[in-house]
Amino acid sequence: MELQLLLLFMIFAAVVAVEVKDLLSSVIAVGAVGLGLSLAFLILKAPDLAITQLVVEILCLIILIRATIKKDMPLVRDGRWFFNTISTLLFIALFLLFAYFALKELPCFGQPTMRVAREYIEKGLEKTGATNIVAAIILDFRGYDTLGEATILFTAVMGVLAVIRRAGRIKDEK
Amino acid sequence: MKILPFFVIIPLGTAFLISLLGKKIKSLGDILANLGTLILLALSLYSIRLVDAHKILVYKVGGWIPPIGICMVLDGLSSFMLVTVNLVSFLVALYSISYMEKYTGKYKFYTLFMLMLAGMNGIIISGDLFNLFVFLEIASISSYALVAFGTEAEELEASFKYAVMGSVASGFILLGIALLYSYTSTLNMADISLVLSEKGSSLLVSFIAVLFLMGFGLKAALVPFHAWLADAHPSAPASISAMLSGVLIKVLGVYAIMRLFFNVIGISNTILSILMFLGAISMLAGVILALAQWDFKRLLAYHSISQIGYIVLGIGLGTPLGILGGLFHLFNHSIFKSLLFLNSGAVDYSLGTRDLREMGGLKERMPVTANTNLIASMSIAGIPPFNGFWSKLIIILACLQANRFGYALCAIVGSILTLASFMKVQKYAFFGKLNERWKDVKEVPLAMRLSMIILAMICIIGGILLLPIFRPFLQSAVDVLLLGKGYAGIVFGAIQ
Amino acid sequence: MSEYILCLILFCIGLYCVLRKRNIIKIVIGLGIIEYAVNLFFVLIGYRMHGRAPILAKDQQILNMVDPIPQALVLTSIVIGLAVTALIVAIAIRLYEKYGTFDITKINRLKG
Amino acid sequence: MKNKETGMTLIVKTITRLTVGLILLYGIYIVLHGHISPGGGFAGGVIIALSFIHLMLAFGRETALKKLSEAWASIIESIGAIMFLSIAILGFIGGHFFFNFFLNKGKPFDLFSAGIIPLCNIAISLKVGAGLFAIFAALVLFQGLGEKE
Repeated sequence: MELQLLLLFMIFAAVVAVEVKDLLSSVIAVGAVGLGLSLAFLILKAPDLAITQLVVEILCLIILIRATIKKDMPLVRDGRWFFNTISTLLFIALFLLFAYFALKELPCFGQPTMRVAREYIEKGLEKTGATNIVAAIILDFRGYDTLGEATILFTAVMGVLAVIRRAGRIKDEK
Repeated sequence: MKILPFFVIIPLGTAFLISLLGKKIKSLGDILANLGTLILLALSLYSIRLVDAHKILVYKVGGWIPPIGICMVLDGLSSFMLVTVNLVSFLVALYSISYMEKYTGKYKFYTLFMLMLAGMNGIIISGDLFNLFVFLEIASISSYALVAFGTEAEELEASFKYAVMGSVASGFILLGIALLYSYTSTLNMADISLVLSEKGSSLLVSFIAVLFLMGFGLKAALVPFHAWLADAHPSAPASISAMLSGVLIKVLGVYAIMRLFFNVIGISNTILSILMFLGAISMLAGVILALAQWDFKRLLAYHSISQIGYIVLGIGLGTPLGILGGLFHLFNHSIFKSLLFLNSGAVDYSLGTRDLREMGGLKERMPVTANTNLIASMSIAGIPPFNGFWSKLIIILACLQANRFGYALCAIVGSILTLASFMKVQKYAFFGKLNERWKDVKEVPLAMRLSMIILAMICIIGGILLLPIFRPFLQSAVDVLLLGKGYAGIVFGAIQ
Repeated sequence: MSEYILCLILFCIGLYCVLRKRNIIKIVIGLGIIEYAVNLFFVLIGYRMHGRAPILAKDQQILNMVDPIPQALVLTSIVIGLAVTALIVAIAIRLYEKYGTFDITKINRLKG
Repeated sequence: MKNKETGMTLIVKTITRLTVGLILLYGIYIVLHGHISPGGGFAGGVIIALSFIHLMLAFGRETALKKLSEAWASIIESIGAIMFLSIAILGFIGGHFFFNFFLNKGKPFDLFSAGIIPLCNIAISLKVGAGLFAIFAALVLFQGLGEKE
């Protein structure tokens, strides 16, 4: 039950983040969503993720606040705005309806199939020696994924350093 | 047997080394990037022989048996894509030696370039769904940064739009993967395929298919999701435009769609007709939008949408001939489209403008660029001896064979409009009277000329000679797709 | 079941924000919300009723653990989200410097 | 103009001076115990980066960049990445890419157990910590340059 309440809180905070005029408030509301997510991870028995989400959330907020300068733009409601909003909402409603019927075929909440995962839980300690099964998965069984993950962060750092250069081109001496 | 990991290790290693030492040693980026791509090209050519001999190779990363660990799979389709990607990237790296002199921070360019290559190679050889997603993100993120590499206003704007659309697409793909994991409780693609065929068709699987189609369709710039491409591809440096249009949209979009829909989820008539429809629409819309363009690179970018339409139409036919035509066109398009973008880069390098109306008579001043551009234009328009003609012919014949006369007509109309649009390029840019302003324009440096000439050679050889030699190589790629869900059995057979 | 739907509603709020908002920062926020929703969905499908966290303690029988795979995947996915956010914010700051506005409808030198 | 007065007020500075070391230590603890308890290289790396960012926010960027300049952060990041890749390649000793090549995995619950996992954690934390710090420094430095012009 507490999970549903937490989810409702997150949805509320997300709506606030989307609709509030002041950008700083909006960023802070997104922070609330992130912290709610961290709590949800804790309830869902994922302490690794809770820690990571918490610290990443802090960092994200610092970066976002760095970018926040002004207030939101005033809304312009011309004919096209109305049409576009309606079509977007229609698309989202269709998506949710389709999802509602499709999700019924998933295993019920709280009863995952765990075909492969059972193997990890039963043999993880003896095969890798790590007591934290998640660490055993990300760094041994699926270590190749983590190499990719580290590379993504590396790519982002390189990308930021490349984008932030003062001048992109060497100017001709004319 | 152990070459598979090196398709990822080599580009990653070179990228890290260039970023570590590139600032101190100026020429290190040029040397390492060219050497790395050359080795990768050699390895991928060698992989053709391996596939000939073994049919399929499975590499267990970390020594774990596949459903537990991640595996890499090399089969006919992967080998075909590897050759395409590494061939184009080697020539682009060669071209960049001179071309990127205009930009600052060249070593950052090479680092991002090698990371993008690592991402694409990783996607192609991955046999694990989530691993595919991770490498897809590496390739996408590096391409967002590379589009903005010039840091001018237009480039940043294009990059921002591209990054937002790309991230939404990734969100859809990841949601699809989550649903698929919950339904099958495994991430290995062969294993998923087995579980799905046991469970039979259901609404959930079609929901996942829609999510994947939206996500990968966005990455491939199929028509309802094409808006970002026309901004992003022209804004990048020319060598990156060549990579993006030439191989990136094909690996991230078309290859992933082929692999997932044919081999994992299983193809159905509904999906095939959706693919054909999207293909035909992209084909026509792209070329019609291209007709009105005066910016050289933007015109080429719209043609990319149109040509992706041909490829998807061919694959969507689902017949052996159609898939053969689609894959052959994929290869040809990556050759001549990268050549065209390199040409546009050469013109930009010498003249400093991309507007066709300001050019004229460049044939006298830049003979190599003009002649290679003529060859590429005839290729893309489908003039007989060149490679583009054969692949378009095969696609049209396949349409007729499958009794899809409407689509065949669309393909012919698209081809005629393409011809018209490239006549315009030739007329305004290279023929006609030389504009006074460009009197002392010089031909581009050697490295740029060399890579353009090699690409033009492949265009000619691909048309006349390669089809007989190429046939078994293409056929092994087609066989993988025709296998459909038999893929799982073969992968598990190879593990033992 | 209701958890899944609530999670997808969160996803759709993010989607709406990305598609309909004009401020660049709002769009970045929308991308963040999409990211959160997908991550949460992944962990939800791995949850097991009355399960334990997948960390072994001393002298303990392994019986009823939640699915560890989604957690490992989400760890990767969080990093991807952070990387994308950082890159997009960097691009947005440069855009602000060039155009002097965060309004996406005013940032339209490219068209056609 | 007011070069001496960079950063925040005295209270913030004093508290920062007291806590920054603890935050750094906590990050290192999280990294080293990643295979036994929740946490791991990534979370630990972010905490290490946050400790430097904390310093930068409180004392202004010069003080922080004196401790770890942007160029060095970039180099450490590359070294971390190469280290991780080398660990993966070293797996070829055991015959496979990414093979956990320590045959003796040590006693469970020990700090030195689980083969390559703690090593990978250290490499990742170096990479993540330095990388995120480099991103932040780049974004802040950019603002500084923008104001001068």
